[in-house]
Amino acid sequence: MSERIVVDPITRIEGHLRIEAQMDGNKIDKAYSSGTMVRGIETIMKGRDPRDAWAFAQRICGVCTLVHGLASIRSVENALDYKIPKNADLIRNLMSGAQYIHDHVMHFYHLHALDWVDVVSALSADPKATSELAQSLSNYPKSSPGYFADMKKKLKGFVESGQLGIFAKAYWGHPAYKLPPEANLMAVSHYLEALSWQRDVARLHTIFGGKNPHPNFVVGGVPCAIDLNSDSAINMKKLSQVQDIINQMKMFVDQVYVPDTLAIAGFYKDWTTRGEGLGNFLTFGDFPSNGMDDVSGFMIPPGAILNRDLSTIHDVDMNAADEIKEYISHSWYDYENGGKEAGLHPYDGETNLNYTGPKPPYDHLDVDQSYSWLKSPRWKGNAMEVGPLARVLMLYATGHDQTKELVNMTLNKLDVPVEALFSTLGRTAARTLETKIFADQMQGWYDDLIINIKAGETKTFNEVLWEPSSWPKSAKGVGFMEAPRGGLAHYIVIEDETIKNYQAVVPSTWNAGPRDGNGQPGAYEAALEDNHTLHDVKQPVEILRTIHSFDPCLACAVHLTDPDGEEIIKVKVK
Amino acid sequence: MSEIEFLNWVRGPGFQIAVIIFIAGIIIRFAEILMLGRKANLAEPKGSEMSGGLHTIVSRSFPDKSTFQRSTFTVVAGYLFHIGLFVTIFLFAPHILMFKDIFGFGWPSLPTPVVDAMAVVTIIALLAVLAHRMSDTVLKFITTKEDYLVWMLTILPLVTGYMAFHRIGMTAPTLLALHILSVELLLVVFPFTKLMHGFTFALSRWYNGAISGYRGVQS
Amino acid sequence: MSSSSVVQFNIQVSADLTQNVKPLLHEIKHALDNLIETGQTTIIDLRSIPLAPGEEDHILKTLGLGEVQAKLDALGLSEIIETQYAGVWVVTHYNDENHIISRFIEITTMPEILSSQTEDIMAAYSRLAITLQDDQEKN
Amino acid sequence: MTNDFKKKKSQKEQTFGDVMRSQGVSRRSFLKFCAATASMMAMSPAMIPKIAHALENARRPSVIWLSFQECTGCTESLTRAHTATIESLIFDHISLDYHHTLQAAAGHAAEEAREAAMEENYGKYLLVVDGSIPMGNPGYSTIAGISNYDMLMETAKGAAAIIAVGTCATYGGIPHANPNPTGAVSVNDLIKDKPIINVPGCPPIPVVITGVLTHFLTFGTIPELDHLGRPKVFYGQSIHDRCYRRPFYDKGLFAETFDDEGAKKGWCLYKLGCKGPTTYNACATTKWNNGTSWPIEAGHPCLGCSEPDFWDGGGFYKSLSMPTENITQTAIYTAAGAVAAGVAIGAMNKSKKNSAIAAHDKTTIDDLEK
Repeated sequence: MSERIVVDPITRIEGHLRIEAQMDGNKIDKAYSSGTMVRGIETIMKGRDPRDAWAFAQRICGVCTLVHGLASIRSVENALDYKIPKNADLIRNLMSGAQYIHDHVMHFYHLHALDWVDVVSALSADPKATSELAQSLSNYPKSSPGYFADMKKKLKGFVESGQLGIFAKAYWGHPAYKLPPEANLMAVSHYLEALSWQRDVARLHTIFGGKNPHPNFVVGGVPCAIDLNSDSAINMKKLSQVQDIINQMKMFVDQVYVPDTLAIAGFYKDWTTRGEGLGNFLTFGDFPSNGMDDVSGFMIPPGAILNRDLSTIHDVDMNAADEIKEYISHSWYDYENGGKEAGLHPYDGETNLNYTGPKPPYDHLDVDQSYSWLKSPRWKGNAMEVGPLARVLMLYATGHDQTKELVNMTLNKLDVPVEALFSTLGRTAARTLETKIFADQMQGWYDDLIINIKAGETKTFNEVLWEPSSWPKSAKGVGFMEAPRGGLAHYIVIEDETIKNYQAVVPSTWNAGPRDGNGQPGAYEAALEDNHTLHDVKQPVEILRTIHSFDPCLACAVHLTDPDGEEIIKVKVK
Repeated sequence: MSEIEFLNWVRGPGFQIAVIIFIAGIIIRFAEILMLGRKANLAEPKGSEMSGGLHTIVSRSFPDKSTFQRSTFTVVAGYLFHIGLFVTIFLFAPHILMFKDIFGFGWPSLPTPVVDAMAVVTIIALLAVLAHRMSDTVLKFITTKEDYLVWMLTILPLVTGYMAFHRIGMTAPTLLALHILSVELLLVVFPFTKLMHGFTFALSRWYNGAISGYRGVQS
Repeated sequence: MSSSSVVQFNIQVSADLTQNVKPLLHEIKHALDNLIETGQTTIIDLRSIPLAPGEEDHILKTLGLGEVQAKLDALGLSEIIETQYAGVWVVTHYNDENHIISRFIEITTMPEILSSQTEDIMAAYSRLAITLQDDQEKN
Repeated sequence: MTNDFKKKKSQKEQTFGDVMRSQGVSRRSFLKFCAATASMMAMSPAMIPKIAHALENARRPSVIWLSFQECTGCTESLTRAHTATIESLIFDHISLDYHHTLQAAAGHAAEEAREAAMEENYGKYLLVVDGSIPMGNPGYSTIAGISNYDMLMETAKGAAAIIAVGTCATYGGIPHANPNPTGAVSVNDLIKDKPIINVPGCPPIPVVITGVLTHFLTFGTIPELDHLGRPKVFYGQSIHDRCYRRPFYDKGLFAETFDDEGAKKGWCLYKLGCKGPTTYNACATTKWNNGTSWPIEAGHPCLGCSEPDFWDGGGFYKSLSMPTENITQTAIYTAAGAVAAGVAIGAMNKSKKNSAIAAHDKTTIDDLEK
């Protein structure tokens, strides 16, 4: 029997992910992705005030710290047909855009970079040559030989202390690391720069939402009032802070993130031919200019692309009973209606915990049976990939000028064909490119907000449907958005002013979910099965590269809900 | 049980239990009183029962001169703590929010410092009333255990409320929970003790006035 | 000399602000008195006071600028400013990224951090000694 | 080899003061650092000399950070720390030997790093935990095939102290919220024989996390704790008591909705459900993200996230004085029931009265004399 290798924990991600890979010699034959943690937030939300839902939903994930809160309030607003003021939409766009920029940069440097960058190799870099390299790539001011000499000195002192801390036991020196020492030193320096930069730009959330992580939201608008004459509201001082942060974002993305991605990618062009995944892509659409009801005003259009065919964009209906369905053939759940084989639309979704995996501690999962806490969502029966690559392809396919320009520039620079997009590296590059698009777009939303305020329009909250007594006896709605990791939809059923059912269909379930009943793998699994040869099965850095290219975020992906309000889960609660 | 769990309990199930006993108690007591009925008055009415009744409800809220002279202390202290209770219960902003949550409507509140001062006055008045009761031989003689209990349960919400507002002695969640619990105790015993006069006073005054009114005399 | 004749505050505290500004200024006044009477210094950590938005600016504006404004370059910038009230200093420490990491009001004749430190003086002495020695050897 | 090992060892024995000096940091810089540290740890500036002395001799402790049923918000929060930045923490203050989200190694290598750190620093390392532990079924959360419970117990054994970071690790948090589907519990529900510092919050304020870590680094001890195991310096006073909007509460001036006149002027958020009066945390003084703002300053009522069971507090927009259950409905149902009961009891009383009246005729003087 061929070897089965296990990578658990997959580190530098959010949440608990396990990959098992069935090897054929040194090549991955079959890959299995398993989410190994469940909390049951959807069950916990039942019976509560829908206006509170965002706070619970937000705690689904502290990395995508904003998106579940936003999707949640949108679901309530959609259910109640609750209109929000223009300013609230703009502030939400600014906050969501800031989330992209913050999250993508952090992912690239702190979660992904160490798959490509060898920290130990950086110690043999020449600071002067590093400086020359950096200056040839961009005009970022922190690029003097002295700066890199200091960085090298700091790193050296750290390594020589003998306590490597977070850098201990990594695969340093692995032949798959191909950057010259100077590029490694530059990247490690930017790893640290980005840590400090992200702290600053996260403050945009704090200004509008009071804190980050987990900024505050409110159904019907945003909690922060606007009053230029008050110390205690959004005033000129706070707005100029926002402008400074936007400038800081743009500067770092333009001068550090984009050049670094292109420079590093140049050394890893072999990664444009592997890790493709499904070839099916899905977006729900987001960033309204005219409210969530006007899809034509969305910056990111909704749609589905099948089999890499960019010429046909299929329409997506969030509410259609036969489009989005979740399956549990290989998940540790049970359906009351339909057993293991059925697929249920989120409104009718149900999830009853049924752990049938091996008793911990265990070595391997039984992948013929259930092997994950994630479900397998499918769109019209197709496994789909969501996320930056899906969005960039959608923008590219629908003729978004800036996207076309950026994609073509990247392909030219790397000298690779358009098919290179469908790969591990393509996914990572798409994330960088969309960050650039968002960084530019931030200014537009900010300017619109200023124009509104100048015109005397300061409303940020619509109180008309705030009191639950003004609601219909029952209502249901979907709150969807494009989260940094992909299309996200929260489904809510409201009855008697409380939550009757709640279901989140999240990016990581689309990407990281297990096989369905037809044996159709999820996006992670498919990507790993595409042309992955491991140099050393004991140091599977190749697996990390492809998995990290999706920016895994697992906490969100585990479900637990039940549509009938019956308590099916029989767990001894301490 | 953590203090927040305690607070959640008194704001949730605890309050519910108290309200159920309170409302059920009041209604049953009223039903008992009303259904016992009055003997039909066979005499020719010489005036209006209604106007007489309404008149006494109002007039007996003010002491006549001789009562005032005879027991100035009782009247003054009694008025003080009754008015104080009214102000602290019904004109304090957080309390109004509670009523708003239950009844669906609210009313304007008094500034917090005014309510705070009133609470102190009320507590002092209640203490004085107790001192008076215990020092006056006759009063002391006719005082039952229930009277002490009722006094205790009346002053407790005031004291705990004052402590909760000023955060004296314990952590804020505990103080708030104790305050709410003390109110719940008061609600529970309310219908079954002399506290019931808070509801029946109008009925009894009306009854007295109505008799006089029927007879055509000034009550 | 009584303290009240030394310090004259003429500030307008907006009714809408918390009452943090006024007590703080009173505290400074008492600390000055203390400095005069007993020579005892006082340090107030501005980050330990719950200030309303805008209040910190208000305090700094009220204290104003005096005769001394010093800058340190030690693990990032530090600003040491004597306010218009002699003996009242505002010490602001920044980190390498120019973020304020702490801000103190010190009531003293001179903030400690301005003085040369014994350890640094000793290190300086040996450095200078080595330099001179090298110089001698070269010649 | 032996020499190398010795050399390594001696470097590990280096104190913080040694490290600073070897990096050419002047005494003046060190003093400035101590002043900032005192401020971060919410200590009186009078403590600065003591902190300087303690830091001189402090050693860089090994830290193992375990993540269980969590959302990574606590780690994200840690990375937002401005004072004692995450970089300085990782490079200068502590040796972060195991941390899922940040460490380079993965899979077996990651687990090896944890085991190595435990072995080398047995009895001395600091264990940080975020997330709750599911007791309903070991399969509800596993890492490397090991259940959370087993991993916690194994790692806790050799820890000098445990820091439970975030409301999930300290009180069970959101997984523990009603009906607690996975049987989630907190660290101190399971571990009784180790000093545990609770740093609650959803997430905790970054400087509170780094402040507690720095306190341990500086003094080698745990700070003074309150009755819920929280460091008193950060959780000693309620949000309400230190809130800049408190004067409006005292005056009875409240925001009624999110963008009315009161909201714009910064009036008290009590009526919008603020849990500040029952919440102990440092938001009002340290604020968030380097003093940028905090929830109440941004116009949203405090959720009360550093208190146990705050998720089950009856609604984030219900004022503390409001009952958490639907009392209107209770009252209506009760009234309906009571009317029926009252009528029944009244009827019983009436028949009693009537029979008493009927019996009255038969009463004789003899009866009265009985």
